[in-house]
Amino acid sequence: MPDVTFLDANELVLNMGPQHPSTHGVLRVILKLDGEKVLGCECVIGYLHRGVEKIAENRTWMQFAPYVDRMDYVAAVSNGLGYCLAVEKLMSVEAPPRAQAVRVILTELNRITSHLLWLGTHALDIGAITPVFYCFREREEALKIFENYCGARLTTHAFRIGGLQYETYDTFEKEVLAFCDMFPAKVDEYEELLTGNRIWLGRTRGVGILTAEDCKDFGVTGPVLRASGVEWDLRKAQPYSGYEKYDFAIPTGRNGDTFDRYIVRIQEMRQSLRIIRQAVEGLPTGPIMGKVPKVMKPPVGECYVSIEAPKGELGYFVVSDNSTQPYRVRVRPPSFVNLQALDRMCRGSLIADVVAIIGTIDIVLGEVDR
Amino acid sequence: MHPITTVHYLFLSAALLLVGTIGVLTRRNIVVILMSIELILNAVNINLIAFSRQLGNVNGQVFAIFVITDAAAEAAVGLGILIALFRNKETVNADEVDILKW
Amino acid sequence: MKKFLRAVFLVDLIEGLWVTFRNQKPSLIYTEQYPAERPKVAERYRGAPRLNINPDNGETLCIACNLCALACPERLIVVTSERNEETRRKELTTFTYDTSRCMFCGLCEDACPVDALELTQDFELATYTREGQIWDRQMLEEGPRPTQYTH
Amino acid sequence: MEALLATYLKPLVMTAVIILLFPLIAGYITLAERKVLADFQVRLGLMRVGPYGFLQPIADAVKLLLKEDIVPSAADRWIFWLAPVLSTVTALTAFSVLPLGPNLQVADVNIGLLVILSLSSVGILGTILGGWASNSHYSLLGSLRSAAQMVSYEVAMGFAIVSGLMVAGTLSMQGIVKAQFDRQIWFAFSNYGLMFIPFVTYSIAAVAETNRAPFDLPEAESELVAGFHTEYSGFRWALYFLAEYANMFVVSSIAVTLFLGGWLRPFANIEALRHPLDFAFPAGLFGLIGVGCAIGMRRRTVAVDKGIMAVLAMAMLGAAAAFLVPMINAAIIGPFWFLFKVSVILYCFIWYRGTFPRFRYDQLMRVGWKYMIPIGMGALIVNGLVLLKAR
Amino acid sequence: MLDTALFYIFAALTLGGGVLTITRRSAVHSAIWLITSLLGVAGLYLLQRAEFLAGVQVILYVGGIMVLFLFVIMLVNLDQAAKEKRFSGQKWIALACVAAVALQALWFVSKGAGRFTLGQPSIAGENLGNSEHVSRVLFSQYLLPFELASILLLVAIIGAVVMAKKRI
Repeated sequence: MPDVTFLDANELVLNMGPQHPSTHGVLRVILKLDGEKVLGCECVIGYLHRGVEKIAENRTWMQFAPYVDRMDYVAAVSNGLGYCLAVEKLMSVEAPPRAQAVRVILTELNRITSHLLWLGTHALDIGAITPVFYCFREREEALKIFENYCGARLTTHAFRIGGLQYETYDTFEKEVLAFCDMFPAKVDEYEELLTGNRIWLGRTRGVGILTAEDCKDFGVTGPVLRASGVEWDLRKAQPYSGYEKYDFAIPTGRNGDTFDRYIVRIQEMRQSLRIIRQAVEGLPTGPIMGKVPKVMKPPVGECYVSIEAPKGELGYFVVSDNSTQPYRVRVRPPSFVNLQALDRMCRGSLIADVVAIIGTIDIVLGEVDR
Repeated sequence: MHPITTVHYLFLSAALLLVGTIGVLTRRNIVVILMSIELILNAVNINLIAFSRQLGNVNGQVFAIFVITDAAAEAAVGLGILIALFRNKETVNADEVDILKW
Repeated sequence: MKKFLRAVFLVDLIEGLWVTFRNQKPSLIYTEQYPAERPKVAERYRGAPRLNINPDNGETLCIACNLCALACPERLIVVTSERNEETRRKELTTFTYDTSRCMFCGLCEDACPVDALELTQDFELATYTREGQIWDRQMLEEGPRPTQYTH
Repeated sequence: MEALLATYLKPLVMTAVIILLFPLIAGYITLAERKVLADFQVRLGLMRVGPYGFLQPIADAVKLLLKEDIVPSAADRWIFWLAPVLSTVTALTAFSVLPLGPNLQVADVNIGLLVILSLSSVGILGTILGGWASNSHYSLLGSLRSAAQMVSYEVAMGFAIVSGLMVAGTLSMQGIVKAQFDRQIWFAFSNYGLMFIPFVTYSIAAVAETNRAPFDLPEAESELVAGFHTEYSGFRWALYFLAEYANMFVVSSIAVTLFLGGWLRPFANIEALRHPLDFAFPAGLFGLIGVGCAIGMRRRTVAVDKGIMAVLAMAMLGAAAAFLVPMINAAIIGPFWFLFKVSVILYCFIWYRGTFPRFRYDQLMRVGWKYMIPIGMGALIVNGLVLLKAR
Repeated sequence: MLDTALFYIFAALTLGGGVLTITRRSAVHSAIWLITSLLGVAGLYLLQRAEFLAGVQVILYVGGIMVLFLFVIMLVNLDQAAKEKRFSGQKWIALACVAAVALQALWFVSKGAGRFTLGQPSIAGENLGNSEHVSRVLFSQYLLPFELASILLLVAIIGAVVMAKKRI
């Protein structure tokens, strides 16, 4: 047969989103297709842009804290922690040990809730409709702890610059430990439902492979990086809030495919439980607020502080001109950076895989667009 | 009303055959030509079944099964050729495929 | 071999089926039938604002210091006061609180030196008008009035 | 006159009953599906319309009937109208040969199973034409996908069915059931258990054939919106929906008839089990449901709800009592076992949907062509050899 | 009586479907009318007590071949073809030829009609047509043609795949 060329030229441009059930918010992906095969994709972002960084320049240091919760709204506690640490570093104060331990407990709980939300929606994208309900059931337990501690479930505003606003409540330790006791069995349940399932394996193994080199090139961090085999976790690499005191492992994957990212996150939930248990059992007593003036005026200077948020490296670059308001706050959101790798992961896969891949990066559009 | 006899079936079969022939000879669309061939094959089948009934054995039905098998093979190959043709010439018009190469 | 047998007898799939099957117990049902069943809200919940009054004499606790208005990131609290010539103290005249812009961060509550402004456990703040979202002093003290419809 | 009644009246009445009743039954199958799915997902499911959502299907039906009838302007109106009708008509026609009981069948024709197979292959046309007539890319893609899926899995299903037919030696539905009675074993377990392979093959292919999860590619909402019926709404969409549930019922019925003994009770040849299985079991089952309804009635607060639950409880207890009367029992025990087995299989359909992730399209086709069809063929050959040896 | 009525109904379906098949402009409409025609033929088989064949006709023709046709029609975009002329330039010559054939056929059939007047189905034919009977003949007397047909199908499958596949 002659070499057929001109039907190969049926490049199709498909517009996925911004209103699409599996783009996790208002992400728009322009896919270039050859039949069902993806030749490349381009993300169009900004549908949820609220100018958070600009808002910071018109708020006092204290007042800006609630806004960072609204960036990655499924991991609000981590966002708050990063901001507080950055301003604390600028003012050269440190939260007292008890505050640090409570911060660790809450951020790790938040990591679990974030991963649970990711797991549920990711499974839903791939067509398993039940895990999402199980995940939300357990997430609810953690959110109840947040609500009891600081009065809000999602946008918690749990921490203040210099320490904590709220002392823990009476049953705090008991409830957290109860969660730690209940949760491992539930993780086993998710794994039973998904990990060994041949359909799940078929949909995730070898899909959206990202090598360690690619990760470094794109600046990808968090579970996506660790799934490619790079053992990089800021909690170990540059410990903050007393993470050096806790014993935990960094789960890594080998192939950097969707399945490895899934396994890494599942393992991270288990590791988080270990940290929480150690923190609760060694919870020190003492003050919860460091020496912070009522009207904050950090000295002139700038600093960059990054923490390991559930989605990757969350960095805050804050600049002070010795006034009550920040001169500039720049956020390095993990979702935004990780989203860059979407094109590399999608190339050569099928449309149905794109859905799985978007799910596996674990993006929150509030954080991507800010 | 006359009872239905084999002759009725034969007339029907002949009519269907003619309809199919007209389709094959006059239509320009290859898909419709292939469909007309199916009509012709069915006309044959009606005859086979009618005689099978009249003669009181099932040999005619067995033949009809072979004809249907044949029709399936013919349709598969014909449509395969059609797809290849369309890919190369972007037409399904019989008049435009009059040179034996592409 | 074990792996092969597991694959042939679809063990992985049956395990998954067993998980969903054993979750069918009615006691495991997690649904909350919201309007029929009221959810239990935490003590520290940050919901609708309230301006506390002294239960003994019905006077407001607010000393019109304006700290809450200054603490609010959204600047949605407006406090006006009048200096009482007799007692030489500031007295509250109006207090408006725009719940439509509020993000319930609790900074105003933290700032109040006399615990007059408080975020309560009431979470049902829906109204039919935008104006209805702006709470005045009376509403803050007595709670929201019944819904008014506009045409 | 008597003969005329027997040949024409009974089938006509049964046909009318099926056509009138099945939409309602399909509605309640959806209710059951949503409730069972809710159970798997630790939710309550429907609770608002009627007691425990009992009237929801009726509310849904009314809503669908009253919806505006939208035909896309670029659609081929005629085929757009024809496609859902074709799907529904073929799906409902297949009921005519289902042996619901020893005497409860519209027509016991000697090519019974062939009729169902041919109707299901005509039903595929409804899917293809519906997607094409909508004149939308999503619909066309969805319809081509689902048609390809149905055609390929029909082959696997055919092999499994032929294995069953080989053991039965007849195409007549009643004949198949009778053969299982004579051989004293359900075909799923005959041939030293080898027939279980075609049974499993058939079950999997049946799920794919009806486009249900995990093979619900045509309706993969995270990728394709709603597949071939994206442009359909209101009553036309309801027809597709009806066809889907009718197809589920039909394929389950084939499984029951061909592999699970049809309307025969378990261990139909052991006389000692007749009383426990034919009298005690159905009476106990309906009695339990009736008591459950009565307890539910006491929990309800609204008077109307209480009334509905009371009627349900009475009906269930009445049914339980009816099974204890030998005369009535003889007439309804066959249909009872048939429907009981069918509902077990339908439950499995919902169970799969609640548990498994969805296949990708190429994986689905690979499973169909590289696993299901060879396994079906292999099972056919092996079972044929076993039968040959037995003779 | 009923049989007679049914014969005319099915015959009308068959012929009417056939005529509409070759005259419709849109290929999909043609296909639908062809399906109607094929279903009419299946009905005629039923009237002739060839139930198995009727089932095969529906499964294979309607469910297999026609689905294939529809697939191809949808794969090759026929919008262009629908706008073009339906009939080729040779249509008048073709019709003339067909008319000649028609006359010939009519002459033959009417000439031989007398021999079929007694063409009532024999009593022996009554219990024919069931699948057991067909299979018995098919697998004994016609076993070789049957196997040859299977080889033909295999060849057709391979041929179709080779033709239609872009790259193998």
